[in-house]
Order: sequence, then C-alpha cells, then structure tokens
Amino acid sequence: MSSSYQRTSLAGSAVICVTLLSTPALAETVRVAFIDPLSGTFAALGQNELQSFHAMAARANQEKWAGDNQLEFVGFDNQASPQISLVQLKNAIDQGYRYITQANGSGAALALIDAINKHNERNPGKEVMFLNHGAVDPSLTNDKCSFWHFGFDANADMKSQVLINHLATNPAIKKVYIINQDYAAGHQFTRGEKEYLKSARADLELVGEDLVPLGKVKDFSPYIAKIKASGADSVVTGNWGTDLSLLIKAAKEAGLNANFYTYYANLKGAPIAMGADGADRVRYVGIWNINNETFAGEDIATSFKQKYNDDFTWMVSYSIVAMFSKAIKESGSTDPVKVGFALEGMKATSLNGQVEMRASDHQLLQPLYIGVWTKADGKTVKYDQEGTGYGWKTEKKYEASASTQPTTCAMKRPPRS
Amino acid sequence: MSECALDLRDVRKRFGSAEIIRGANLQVEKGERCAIIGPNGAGKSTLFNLITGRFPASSGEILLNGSSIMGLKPFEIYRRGLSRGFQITNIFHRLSVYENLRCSVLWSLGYRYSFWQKLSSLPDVKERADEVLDLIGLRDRQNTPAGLLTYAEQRALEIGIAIAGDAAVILLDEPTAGMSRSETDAAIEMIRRITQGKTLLVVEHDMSVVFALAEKIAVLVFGEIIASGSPNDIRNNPRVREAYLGEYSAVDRTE
Amino acid sequence: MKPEPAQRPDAIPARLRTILPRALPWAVFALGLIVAPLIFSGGASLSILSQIGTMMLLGLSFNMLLGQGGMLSFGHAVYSGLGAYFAAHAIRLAGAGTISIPISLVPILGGLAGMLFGVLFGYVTTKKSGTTFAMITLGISELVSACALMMPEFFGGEGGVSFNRVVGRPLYGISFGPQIQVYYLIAVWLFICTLAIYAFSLTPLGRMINAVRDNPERAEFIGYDPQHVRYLTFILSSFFAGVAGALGAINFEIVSAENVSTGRSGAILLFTFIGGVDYFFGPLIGAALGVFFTELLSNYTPAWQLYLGIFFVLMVLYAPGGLSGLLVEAVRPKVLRRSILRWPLLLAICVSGLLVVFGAILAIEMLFQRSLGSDSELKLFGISVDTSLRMSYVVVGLLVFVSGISLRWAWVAFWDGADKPQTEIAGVTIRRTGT
Amino acid sequence: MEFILFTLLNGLSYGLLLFMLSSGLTLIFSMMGVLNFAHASFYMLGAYFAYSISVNLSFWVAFLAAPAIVAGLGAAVERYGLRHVHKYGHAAELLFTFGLSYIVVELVQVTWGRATVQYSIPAELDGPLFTLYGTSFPIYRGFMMLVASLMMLSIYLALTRTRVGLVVQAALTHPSMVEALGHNVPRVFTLVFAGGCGLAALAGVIGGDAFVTEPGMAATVGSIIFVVVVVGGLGSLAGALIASLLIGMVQTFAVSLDYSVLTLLTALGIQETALRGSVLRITVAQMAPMLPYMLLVLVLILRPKGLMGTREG
Repeated sequence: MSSSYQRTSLAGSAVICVTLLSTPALAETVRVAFIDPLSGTFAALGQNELQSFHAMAARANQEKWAGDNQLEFVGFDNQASPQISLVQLKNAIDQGYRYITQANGSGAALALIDAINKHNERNPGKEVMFLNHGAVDPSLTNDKCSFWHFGFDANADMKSQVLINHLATNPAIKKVYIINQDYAAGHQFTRGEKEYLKSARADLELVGEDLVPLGKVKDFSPYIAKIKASGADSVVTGNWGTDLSLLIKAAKEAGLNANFYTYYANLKGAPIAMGADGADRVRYVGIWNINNETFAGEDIATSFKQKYNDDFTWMVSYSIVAMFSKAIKESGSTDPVKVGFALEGMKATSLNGQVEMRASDHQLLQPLYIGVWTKADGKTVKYDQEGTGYGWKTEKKYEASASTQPTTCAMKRPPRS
Repeated sequence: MSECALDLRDVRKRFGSAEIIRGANLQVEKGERCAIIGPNGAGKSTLFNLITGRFPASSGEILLNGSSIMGLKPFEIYRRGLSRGFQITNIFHRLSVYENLRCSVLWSLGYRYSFWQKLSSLPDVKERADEVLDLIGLRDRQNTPAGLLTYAEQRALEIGIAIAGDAAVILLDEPTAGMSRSETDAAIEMIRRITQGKTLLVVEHDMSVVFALAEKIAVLVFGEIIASGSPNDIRNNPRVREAYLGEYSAVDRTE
Repeated sequence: MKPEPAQRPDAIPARLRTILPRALPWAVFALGLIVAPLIFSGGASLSILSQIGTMMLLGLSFNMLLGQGGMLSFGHAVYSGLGAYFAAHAIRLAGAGTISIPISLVPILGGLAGMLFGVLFGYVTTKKSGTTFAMITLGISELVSACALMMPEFFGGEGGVSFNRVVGRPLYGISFGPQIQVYYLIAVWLFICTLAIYAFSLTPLGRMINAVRDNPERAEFIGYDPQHVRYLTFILSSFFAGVAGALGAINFEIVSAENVSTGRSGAILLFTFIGGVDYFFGPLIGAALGVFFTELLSNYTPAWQLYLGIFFVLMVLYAPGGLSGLLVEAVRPKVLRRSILRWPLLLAICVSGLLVVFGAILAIEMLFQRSLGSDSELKLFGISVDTSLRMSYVVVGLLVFVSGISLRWAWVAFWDGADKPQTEIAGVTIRRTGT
Repeated sequence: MEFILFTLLNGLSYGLLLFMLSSGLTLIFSMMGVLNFAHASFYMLGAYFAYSISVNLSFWVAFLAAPAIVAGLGAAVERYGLRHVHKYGHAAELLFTFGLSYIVVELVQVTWGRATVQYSIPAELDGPLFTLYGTSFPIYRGFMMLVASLMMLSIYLALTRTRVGLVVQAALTHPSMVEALGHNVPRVFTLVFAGGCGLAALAGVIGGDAFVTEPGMAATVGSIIFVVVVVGGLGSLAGALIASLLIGMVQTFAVSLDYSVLTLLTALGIQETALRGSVLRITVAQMAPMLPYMLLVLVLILRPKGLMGTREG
C-alpha cells in the first residue's frame, strides 16, 4: 500500500537509502503509520506534521538514534474522520505495521485506541502501539488509558492548569471570560479552566462564558460585544482554526483591549490570520517555542524551513522520535510490548528540556511554554511565524512539575514476555 | 335538488383585481351530459379548476351530490366521486400507458397507500386497467412510456386516466382539442361509450362535438353563465345568438 | 377476452419461464455476496466489502427518494446516522446486560430509530418537493449535525459512541467478533432489504411515488395526496437508511458525529447519482465506486476529492443516467452493432479517451505535488516529471488538448448523424424532480 | 444602552453581508430556476482573487477587478456547463453546481494553498469609525454597509431602469412569459448567472478581509444563504433582504441571551437536578448560530412560500 504519493513525498529517502546500504543485515526498518488528514481542509496541517516526522526520522537514522534500526513514517490519510481512521488502521495492520501515530482530533484518537485495544486482545503476538502526537483529551491517560497508548503532548487539563496559573500571576487581570467551542473538547476546556480559576487567585472573577458551535460562526462581533459588556480584561479560549482567528480579529475591530490566553494560536494558519491584530495580547501555552531561552532546536527549524519552505512547529515529533528510538535501542527489540515497557518511566532530553514518560498513565511530563505574540526583533523573538513578521516571545517556561497532575488510570499491562 | 350531481351557486373568482368568474350558476343533474361553451377567455377552464379544487373559489357555493366541496383539496373532491381530464395533456410521462391506468384505478378500488400488496397480483386492478385500455384503444401501446405516445394517443390516455377511477361525475376539458376530424369522431364515440350512465361536464370549442355529445349546454361569457338548457333552447336563445353563437356558422351547419 | 395462462395446458412451464428470468438476477446477486469475500480476502478488503455492503443499502434507500420519488435529499445521513447511534446505544446496553438483544437483530432497531426520525422530520420536509425539498433537508441536516456536537450525552462527543460488538455467548460459534461474520451479517441484511425495497417498487404505494415524481398535480386528481405519498415513502426510506446505519455501526464498532454530518449526506447523493438513479441496481454500482473513491483512491492521491468532483460533474453533463444508464445503453443491440461495424473509430475513442484521462491525471497530480509535496519530482505510471518546470505543464496541457480534440472528432464520426445514446428518459426524470 | 446599539449595528452589518451573498443567489434562482449550490464557492473565489490582486496591486483594484473576473468565470460556467444540463431540468442543474462546489474548493487549495492567506483590510479603512463608551465601531464595517447599500441601490436601478433589467424583472414573476416574448433567453441567462456570481464575489472581496480567507470559508456560509433565500421566499429580492436582516439580527441578539429552558424552569421554582445535564441546559446564546435553521423549519411550516414569496418551490 506504500502509495505513490506517500513514497514520493517521503523525506530523506536518499539518506535512508544510503544508510540502509551501510547497515548490517540484522537491522530493521521500523515503520510507523501516520494516520492523520492528508487531503481536504486539514491537509496543510497534516502534511506539515508528517514532514516534521520525516525530518526527525532522517536525522535519527543518520545519527543512529535507534542503533542500526531505521525509522520510517508513512502517511495514511484519515480524512479527519474517526471511522476512516479505523479503516486506515486496518490497512496499516494488514501491511504489517506495529506502530501508529495520530494527533488531529481526540475523536479519532479515542476510536483508534479502542480499536487497538480490541485488536491486541484478539491477536496476541501481533500487538500494535499508538504513539499519540497531539490528541489532548485527558481521558486518554485517565479513564481510557491503555498500555498501548503513549501521549507525548501535554493533555488539555495540563495546559489549562499552566495557562490559568500563568494568567493569575498578572495582578492586573481581574475579570476573565471563557469562550470555547461547543463540542466535547471545548466542554472539557471550560470545565478545567473554571476549576483552575477558582483555585488560582481569590480575586479572579469569572464574568462570563460562552460556547460557540464548531466552525459555524462567521461574525464574532456579537460575542465581542458581550465580552465587552461583561467588563472582562482577559479572555481564555480553547478555540482553534477560524473560530480563533475570527474571534481575535473581531476583538481588534471593536477595540476590545483584552488579553487572549489560548491553546492553539500557534497552530498553522492562525498566526497568518491574526497578523498584527494579535500583537502583544495573544498568548498560547504549548510544549515548545522556537524563541526559547537557548533557542534549542533552531538548527532543526532552519534546515526544515530550507527543505520544506515551512515553519517547524511540531516539536512533539522530536520527542517521539527521540524516545521511541531510545526505547528500541535500550530494549534491543522492535516489538511493541518490549518497546512499551522500555518507554514506561523513560527520562529523556527533548527540545524543551527534561521530560519523563510517566509509567502509571503513559503521559509525558514535560516543561510548558507560554509565548506572547510579538513583533520579531532579532533578539528575544528571532524567528517569526508564517512570514508575518511576528513571532512568539517566551514569557515564561514552566517546568514539568507545574503541570503534573494525578491520574485515575488503572493500567492493565501485558505479561513481560 | 337531491338529483343534482353538480350545483354551482354564484361562484366567483378574482385574480388580484380582475374578476374572472363573476357569479356562475349551473345545475347538472345526475346522468346528464352537459357542455360548457363560450368564447376564448370566458373562464371555462378556470371554472373547471374551481370545481375540482385546483384553485379556491373567492365566494359562492359548489355542491357535489348535495354537499359542499368548497375548500376541499383536489384529491378529497376526487374521493367524493368527481374526476377530471385536462386540456393540456397531464399524464405520468415516464410510466407506461398501462401503469398510468393502473395508478388511476388504485384509489377507487380502495388500495390507498398500500405497500404490503403486490400490484401485479391484484385482480381487480388488472381487470379495470385492461378494461380502460380497451376502451381508449391503446391495447397495443400498453408498454410504451406515456411520454413517447403520439398527441392523439396522449389525449386518449388523458381521458382514460380521468375515467379509470369510475367516478360518477366526470369533467373533460376540450377532450378533442387539436385532433383531426376522424380522430375527433372516434373520440366522441369513445366518450359517449365510456360515460354511459355517468354525469359528464365537458368544455368544448368544437360545436359539432358539443351537439353530438351534450344533452344540456351552458354558455359562459365573461365569467357569467348567460344561459343553459337543451341544445335546441340554446340554439334559439336570442341572447346567446347575440353574444356568442352568431360568430359561429358551425351551429347551423350541424343541424 | 384476456389470455388466462393458468388455464392453458402448458401452464406450469410458462410459469417457470416467467419466474426464472426474474429470479436469476437475485441468484447472481446472492452468489456474488457469498463469494465476494472469498475472492477479496484479507482484513482490510473484508472491511471494505462490508462498507460497500452498508453503502449499497444506504444508496438503495436513498434512491427510493431520488430515483423513485424525485426527492433530492441533502440530509439522508441524518436517518442512517441516528439509526446507527440508537444501534450503538442498544449494543452498549446489551453489553452491560441491561437489555437482551442479539446483534443480528440490532439492525431492526436501527431501522425503527431511523423511521422514527423519518416520521418526525419527514413531516416537515415532504410538504415540499423539488428544490425546496432539497433546501429543507439541507437545513435539517445542518441542525442535526450541529446538535450532535452540542449534546455529548447522547452523541458521545468527539469520540462518538464506541462499543464491543461481541455481546453475550456465541451462538453456533457466531460471535460477530471476526470481520467475516460481520460481513455475512451485512450481506444477509443487504439481501433481505434489497428484496424488500424492490418489492416496495411493485406495490401500489411504490407505483404511486413514481406517479407523484412524474406529475404530482395529476396524482391529486386521481385521488392521491402527493404529500402523503412522499411522506410515507420517506418514512420507509428512513427505515432502510436506519438499518444501513446500524450495520455500519456494527462494522466499525463506533458511531461519531460524522455519521449524521452534511458531508456524509452529500456523499450518499454523489455516489447514488454516479451509480445512476433510473435503474434499480444503479445505487449498487454507485456504492462500490464511492467506497473505492473514499477508501482506496484516497490512499494513492490527495487529489481524490477533486477526481470525485470532476467525475460527478462529467456524469451530470454527459451521462445523467449514471453508470447504470451508460451500461444499459452500451449493451443495446443498436449500439453494439455500430461498435462492431465501426471498430476503428471505437478504438480511436478509447485511445484518445485514455490519453485525455492520463493527461488530466498527470496535470492534477503535478499541481497537487507542487502545492503539497516537498519534492518537485513526480513519479506516476512509471514516468517522472519535474513539477517545477513550466515546460512540463505545457507538454501535459498539449497532450490533453490534442487528445481531447481527437476524442471529440472520433466521437462525432462514430455516431455520424445517428441518434446519440438515449439519455432522454433520464432527462425526463430529472426534469420532473425540478418542478 | 451602547450594548444594544452596537449589537444592532453588528446585526445590521452582518445581515447586509448576508444580503450581498444571497441577492445573487436569488437573482439566479428567480431567473433561471437554478439553485446555485456553488454560489458560496464564487464568494470564496472573489475573496481569493481579491487577495491576490490586493497583494500585487491594491485593494481598490481588487474591489473592481475581482468581481469582474469571477463574473467572467460565472459566464463561462453557465455557457459551457449549465447550459448543457439545462435540458435535463433544475435538479440536474443543482447537481451540476453541487459537483462544481467540490471542484472549486480543491482548485482553490491547489492554487492558493490550504492554509489561511493574509488578506487584510486596507490601511485606509482600518481603524474605528466612531467610539462610544469605549467601544469602537470599525470603519470597515461601515464600509461594508455602504457597499451593500450601494449594491442594493444599483440592483434596484438596474432592474427598473434598464431594458435587460426589465426582462429580468419580468422573469422574476413570469419566467415562462419572457421566453414566449422572444427574448434571447440563453444570453440573458448567461448575463444573470455572471451577474449573480459577480455579486457573490463582491461579497467575497468585502467579507474575505473582514473575516478570514481560507478554503473552508465557502462551507461556513454555504447553507446559511440557502436559508436566507428560502425564508425570504424563493425569487423575491425584497424577501432576501428582509430575511438577511432578520437572520443577522436574530443571530446577533441571540448571542446575548444566556437563558435556557432550565433557567426558565428554575425561575418558575422548579429545581430538578436531574435535568441539569440534559438538553434543556442549552442556552439561546449557544444555539444562536443554529437559529436560522430553526427559523427555516418554522417558516416552512407556517408560511411555505417564505416571507415575501409569491410562488411555491
């Protein structure tokens, strides 16, 4: 099934060929099925993520992160649909894939892990593992946790916690408005944010909250008028895509001088839509910022930009490739059971610092960044995003402890063969 | 009054500011064949549309077998025993001739909206459809899609659909329009045969048809029925002669 | 007066003679359903076959509206999707032991749920026909799909409702765990429902919905309320849609908001139309092709949606009878004779047609490669093209242009004054639905 | 007070934008009976062309040129596509445009990329028009309203003062008559379709930078404009205007209503915790963007012709 476009767009194929020739016969090529949207509206995002994995894999293979084993990421288009994700999972399993990775949409992630659990139960010895590179539903590492799932992004609650606590450190902020998209993830954000607001600072007041239907609203000015009327000085939003950019644009238009605390303002597409409108008042919480304290990863970003003419933002690909390689090397196996046990509790250094894969729920504990949208100045904001002339200034880096949360996960593990 | 199949009392219809039917009064007795004649634009087709519920009348009263059918929908009126044909052929184009007729008999035979019976195993439907097929002389065209029939054949089918349900009162709107002489004669013969024992109301331009078919004639001029009676009465009615018949030498020719 | 076959001495052979040709297609269909998984084995192809099966049923139920009733619905997924949700909840409850229902009968439940919503929404939508009907169904579809996201209690939020289809103890070794068992469950239901839908077309209501499609006004003057005829048909169609939805749910073991989405409804419409709405078997072809587009072609090219769109538009333009219409046309004796007599022209049509397709695919792939890919090199059909060179586009453009002209010439020469393939009947269908 | 004023203005401007979008659709529908499913696609094309032109030349060139280009495209679509399926009837035309909308969105993505493009408001129209109690009303919104009003005026003048306009207008109420009178109907069709697409594109030029220009933009307005057209009454421009404003207002005001059935019940003294998680908790504000669809269903039940409609669909 390794299809024509998958093959042709495979990054670093030359590198792979060269290194393949020079490796001993024992070495394996570990293929990972990348199940995310590669056609349709979300294709830009999916392609960028896949390219990130290609770039990371090329680097890992060249530098032998996984010993003599090679990593290969192959795209499977899930058309942003949970059901087609399942079909692609079956395709991948049919073709002998033992690892999959997915990010866009917790719906697809939940469907995938559910199907993988069933598959592994029904097919012992042919287990499949899910390396989650961005689905952030907390239930994935709580009530629905599974040995076969590893979450490499920080989940929604962890991000909410850091975002709200960071907001609380600004004494000028008194009144907060929460606006999220009207679907499961948005409801989750609202719940988490309200909870952390209560505990963060006594005089923080929640002055209003709204849920907007996903992708249905064209004109956000009524919402802005409402926020304005509530007297809010800050807005917390888990919106993404046009629901985020339209919100920020409408705020700028109406002269609403509130701060925006977001999760997805650095996601491909949002920066360009926001442009100067979001300057100095839009913040995001995320696992990485290229303009970090040491500019760690700038070499990767530079070569990525050269090769793909696109920004490297999908740092989670680095964490996954690094830790996955390390697990293969340490366990001396490419079997998901062994790799899984090797990943549990693994400590590693990623581009954002020290990270640890918590054994109890397979949630990666890692530092989080708060960035603020600022005009690139060549010093603290060396790199802009999407050619806008604006980039993210690191306002604060929170160590992993700031977002470490208890888990309700009761992990069922396979026998260590 | 009870023997009146159809009774129109001061029926009026306005379209915007124009009053098209200005107080029509007409009684058609059971079993009578009545023709409505009148110059172009007199409102004959409109009157038909009012009777059959295609348009709502603005005022007045229409009684079918003694009870009012004002404000009823066409299918409700049909279910009370009044069926009609159209001037502009109005058939089911994609269905075969046979299916056209089968559809037309279903309601009257009480099959309503049945989706639990097989159409082809309903003997009474088959019988009646075959009967009508022979009546309208389209036996050898029964499997042709109605849309592909010749004009005269479509007219015959049009009449067939109207009479298939065996309604007691039948309205035909210019059944012979556009037909050749010989086709017309055949059509008259057919209509006469199939409306045996029924009440017939027919709109017709062709005076030969009118006098061949009708036992009673009503003259509609400018939305008003100015006279009605036996063909002889009408022929001799001075008002009719003045208003209408004078234009037609055909009246005298058929004598 | 009329011939009475039952009274003739050769009555029994005559009966057989009429029954056999009627039963033959069904036997072939059943046989096809039975042997398909033997030909296409392997986990993924079984899953594809299962999907085709549910899609076929969905297409057939949709065609009760479009083909038979002239109702162009943009919201058919609402009924299949809601049927699927109810089926999913039922299986969950069965799994928890709250209720007891065998998996093989869950489709009935899904059907009833679909029907329930057909009763509810159909009342509003079938008040109108034609274009207005299309727009109301679109509106209802938007409403339902938005609610699906807003009410995670029932719709399960982003993750949808997932469940384990293995419920209770296996009966005669059938647990519906293995895909092959699910396939045969779908096949059996598909066969039964296809029979039922076909039988519907032979009933008084089934015939009247054709009449209402052709001429709703005249239907009123033979005693029928067209609105009611449409409404009843709509309800029945929703039932089969619900069955299809439930089968899909069992196949995937998950139901999510996409099942009721407007996009899904649009896809049903596209596939059914491509298959052809004038023939009963049209939607079967459409379903197979549709699944091919979305599930298989999407693995090979990110441009699959563009291909689907272009294919659809070409069908509307040149073959409104769909693939089934083309098929029936192509095997007409007149056309076959002409094809044999003028085989060089037919060959020219095929060759230049293939060249046009080849060139168009190449051009589209080049454009997509340029907009999405990282390399400027495109490898396709064993050739390699540099998509960064302007020259490549000129060459491909010329190829399409020249072969297009020769295709046109060969086509005109082939028919040469003879009446072109009949699309008239199909034409009437569509014309009637519009007014 | 200023909240109500601004909400009013917001509703009005949004409603006018909806009208810009739906007027073309109504014109095309009235004249040709074609429900142009790809109408929103032409809106999107307008925005993208305007983006390309305004980046290379200026916004004002784009303002004039983009609608003209899209109108040209519309004419081509009518001449080489729609006209061929015309003989198959309105549903075939609808399906043709339905397929077209699939193609356009893919072509846009191939041409301009899948991500958002940076089509921003020109500097001279950026900024507040007036500020009241700290809330500002942007110039651009005013500009939007101005353009929509001018467009409305010119449609009115074109329909009542020009020959073609009179033919078109006659077709609004008596489509078959126009043909009977021997006008070159195909040419009028091409003209009307092109004009309708041009109007959609103009809305795209104006809306593209006020909102976001991205490949999903057609889908977000696609179905709402059908709602406008049906609610207003098929074939009625005045109806489209009223429906646009109504929907603009309803949607805008509804956002400020944080009430649900549950609040009502609570106010009536009914405290039922079991209901808290149910459908009843959904507030009017939450449902705001869905209200137009409910309005659609309601209108069709109560007044099937639409608010100002003269003929049924």
